[in-house]
Amino acid sequence: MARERVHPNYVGVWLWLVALLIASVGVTTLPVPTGVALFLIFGMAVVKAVLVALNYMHLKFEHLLIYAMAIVPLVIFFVLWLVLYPDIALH
Amino acid sequence: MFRWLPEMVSTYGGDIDSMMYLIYYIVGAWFLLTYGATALFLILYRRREGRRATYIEGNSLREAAWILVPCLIVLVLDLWIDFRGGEVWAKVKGRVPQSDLGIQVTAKQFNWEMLYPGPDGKFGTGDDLQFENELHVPVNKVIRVTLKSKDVIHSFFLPHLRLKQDAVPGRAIEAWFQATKPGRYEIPCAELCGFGHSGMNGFLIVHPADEYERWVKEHWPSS
Amino acid sequence: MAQTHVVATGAEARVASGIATGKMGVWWFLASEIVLFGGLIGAFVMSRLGSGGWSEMAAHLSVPIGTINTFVLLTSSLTMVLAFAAADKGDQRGIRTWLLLTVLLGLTFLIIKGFEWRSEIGAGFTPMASNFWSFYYTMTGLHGLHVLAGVVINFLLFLSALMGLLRGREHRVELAGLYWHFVDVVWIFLFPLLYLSWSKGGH
Amino acid sequence: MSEGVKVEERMSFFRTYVFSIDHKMIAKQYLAIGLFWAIVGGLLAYLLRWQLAYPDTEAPGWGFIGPEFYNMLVTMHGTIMVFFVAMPILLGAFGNFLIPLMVGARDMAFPRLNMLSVWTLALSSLVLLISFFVPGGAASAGWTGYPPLSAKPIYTGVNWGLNLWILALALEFASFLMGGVNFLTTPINLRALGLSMFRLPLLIWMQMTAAILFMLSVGPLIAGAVMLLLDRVAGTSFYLPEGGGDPILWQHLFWFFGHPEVYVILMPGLGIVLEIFPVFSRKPIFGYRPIIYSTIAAAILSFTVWAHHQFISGMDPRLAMPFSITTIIISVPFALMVFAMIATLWGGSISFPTPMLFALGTLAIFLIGGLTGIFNGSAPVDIYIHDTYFVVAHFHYTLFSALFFAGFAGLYFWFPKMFGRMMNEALGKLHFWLTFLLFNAIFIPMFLLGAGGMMRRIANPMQYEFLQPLQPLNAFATIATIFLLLAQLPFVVNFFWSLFAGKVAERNPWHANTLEWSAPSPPPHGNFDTVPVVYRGPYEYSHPSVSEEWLPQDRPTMPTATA
Repeated sequence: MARERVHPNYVGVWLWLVALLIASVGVTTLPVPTGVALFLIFGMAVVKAVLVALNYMHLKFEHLLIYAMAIVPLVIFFVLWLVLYPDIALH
Repeated sequence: MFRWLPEMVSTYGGDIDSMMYLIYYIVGAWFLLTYGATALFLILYRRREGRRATYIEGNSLREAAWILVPCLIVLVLDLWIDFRGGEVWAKVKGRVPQSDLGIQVTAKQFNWEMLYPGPDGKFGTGDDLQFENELHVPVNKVIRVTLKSKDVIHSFFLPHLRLKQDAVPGRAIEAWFQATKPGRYEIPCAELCGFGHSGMNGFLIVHPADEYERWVKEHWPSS
Repeated sequence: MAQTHVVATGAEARVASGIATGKMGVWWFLASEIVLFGGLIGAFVMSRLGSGGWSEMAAHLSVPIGTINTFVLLTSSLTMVLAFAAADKGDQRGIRTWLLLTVLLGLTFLIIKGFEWRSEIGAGFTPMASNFWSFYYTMTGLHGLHVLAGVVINFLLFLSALMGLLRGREHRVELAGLYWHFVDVVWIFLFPLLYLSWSKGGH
Repeated sequence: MSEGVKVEERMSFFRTYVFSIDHKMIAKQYLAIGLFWAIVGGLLAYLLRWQLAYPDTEAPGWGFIGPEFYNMLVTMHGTIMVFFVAMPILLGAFGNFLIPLMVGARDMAFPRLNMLSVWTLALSSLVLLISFFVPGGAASAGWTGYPPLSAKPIYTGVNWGLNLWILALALEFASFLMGGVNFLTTPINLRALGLSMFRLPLLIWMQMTAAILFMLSVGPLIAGAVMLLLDRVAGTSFYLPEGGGDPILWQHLFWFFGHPEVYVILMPGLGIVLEIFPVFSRKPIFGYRPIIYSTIAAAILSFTVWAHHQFISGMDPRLAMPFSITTIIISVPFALMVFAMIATLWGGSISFPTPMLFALGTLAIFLIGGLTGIFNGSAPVDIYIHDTYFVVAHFHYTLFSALFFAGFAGLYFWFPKMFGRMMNEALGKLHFWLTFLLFNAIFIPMFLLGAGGMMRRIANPMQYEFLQPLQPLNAFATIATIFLLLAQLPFVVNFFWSLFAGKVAERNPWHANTLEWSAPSPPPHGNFDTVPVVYRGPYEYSHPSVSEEWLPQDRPTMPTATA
């Protein structure tokens, strides 16, 4: 196994995560329309998830196949969402 | 195979039947072709002393064309079936046409409740009338059926009219039909709904216009 | 009745793809887990869009407690990845320290969650109270089970590190870490879905 | 390349036969579980067919059946055949046995996980078996378990039977998730030197595709099953409209998995046929790469077709046509595989031992299954034939071909490798012809019954005036079923007789090319004398540069190796 591995600044990533957590809770108190607030909150959740995946799960340094194993499932359940939307959410 | 179909007595049933025949002829042709080719090859190329098989990999485009071209034909035929099918689907399950009579059919374990709005044409008024398992309709009129269920999922099946639609609790699902021949037809439930599923059966009674008038007079004498 | 076997010890010797075998196994497992939680979250989101009144119910959740718990889980991800960094250097002491911290933070998350559940049930918000609460308990419960499994795995790793059994098998810390971070990522989405998206009205 | 240290070690009985980590023993354990459930599933089929042909009469050897018990029969027949016969045999047994051997590995990537997966299935089987004997009987809400019927005990009268059914399925899914990790990691990582992905036997591609499909589709159903169980035991209302739930949600979660699941079963079955055709045609498979590409295409498409099970379920009608189009278009990649099989025969030198007969039978039966699928896929036609025997006949033509015809083909083909002895040819051929003819005798009438409108899952067709004239067809199918079950006796005799007294098999009795044939028969723990090195693709038969008709993947003789 390759010993030479790059370790990103884990504590720095953690600081970002905590900052985003506080920010997303803060958004709920801002006087902005619901749509904007939801966009910001879930946008920040996505950023947090990507930070964890890229750095802590070190996807940044991974083989293409591992990327595929992380992304293909996302696409697949998104297909399910797409069909659930007209049938469950709008019925 | 489709001579086993029950007699067809609705306006759109013919479209559905013709779709079946279209697919029947297409897949029938493929059936004969593939079975014929397989049988032919099995006989022609059976093992014989002194003859060696031909080494063909079929990976080059030139060779693979033998299977790719038939696939292309399959695709074209598929799309033909899809587009013809789309029209028929839209006719049966798309927008319900202007209806002459609306009836609410509520399924429950193990009966169909047919609710008529009465002469005022509105549900929830004093002249509503409910019949168990009997659906009386005039011939050649567009009937709109609102399907509901009280407990589990049932399926409203009119084999002679080529209509099937699930009745789902919590939803009101619209369906329609226009019967073209007077008579008495069965309305079985087509979705497993419990121990009484088998035998959950109603009747559609299609009346000629005058006979339907008499039936209405009999049940709503005031009108 | 016994049989003589030729035992292969080199079964994992070849790595044709260049990805460590253990890591690939964990990732395939995570791929299926992504679809599991994706499907569950999809069912929740679509049901929520399709029915009214869920925001009022969600408003009964305590945002401060949820925030603290999110913080705990994010921090546990940090300690986990520091254990991995220690493992990479072969630093046994570091592995033990950071793994123990991760286990403790995981337990803290579960305990806080447990108290949260108790106070909610005490206030009459049982899983049967409404579909929002059914989804809430199912989602946090399924996630909680994953946290519990992670705590157990990390604790076993900690024990084997304590007994010196992890020497030469340090890559197991990385594998446990991948799972732990995935559980963290799930929570990163559950938290705003359940706690935060009510306050602006919505549905 | 480390070959691993070979250690001669005496293993206890338990480590050898019970808690074995050897993929071949695990495969045999899967086979045993699958064959056990096949017998149960077959007996259930006999009882339910009896009730249909001669409603409410005493079934010989059993007694009165009646509608309630009948619902349980159809539910458990479906559940058992799909989850406890097809998956254990096609994936569990053939996948486990062949993947390491065909890729030139000494075992699966995670042997202990492999053992855990078969024992999880054993536990799941036990739970399912117990469910027959709890008060109220086993599950009876259909193998699809549609709520609200399945969500409240009062609707079916079955309480613990259905809870245990859910539990057994959950354990079964867990088992095959663990299996799937092995099925994918092993071929990707433990391939022998020189065995590139495009030199893998097609069966390995099919097993990997099946594993991916399973692993990426089962998650939502696991979540959905937890919700169904909570509805039943905790009083929640995920699927109950009176509490704000939606029954259609389950149908989406179920079929999102359920349709890929069909291909999970089908792919390994087709893979077996694709292995056997070249061996007995003495010819390379026609279009190795196009087959792989169409397998991938079919896998991708299979995630976009599931709602064709719900055309008339009350789903938004605008969703029907998109799903109808994807469903009908998925016929293209499968058509390619069928054309490739037929083209493989062209110019071959074809012999007809039992495995080849069953492989040809698979092709013949699957073709009808595929062609009749077009009817079901067309949304307007489905309005009429949905939930009729047309559908029943269709999916038996697809699944029976993949499970039993391909399964038997594989068993007759790899029996010498599995057990070191040959099976009897005469009994095998008798078994094939009886099975082939009787299978068609059962299911061709069902197409006609379906065209006549006969609904699925009704216990007594005589209760319907429009079905009464069709009753002779039902009786005919039932008699054929009884004979089909009896026709399996030659196989049972052959299997056990050959196990102990069959002709001892050499390493490569069929003169085949793939790596498993260069291991001893049966292979010891660790499989190969030396780990093989691969020089070429798996189907180099009748290659012009060698005098023999076959050219094993690991034979280094040829000066210019073809890729």
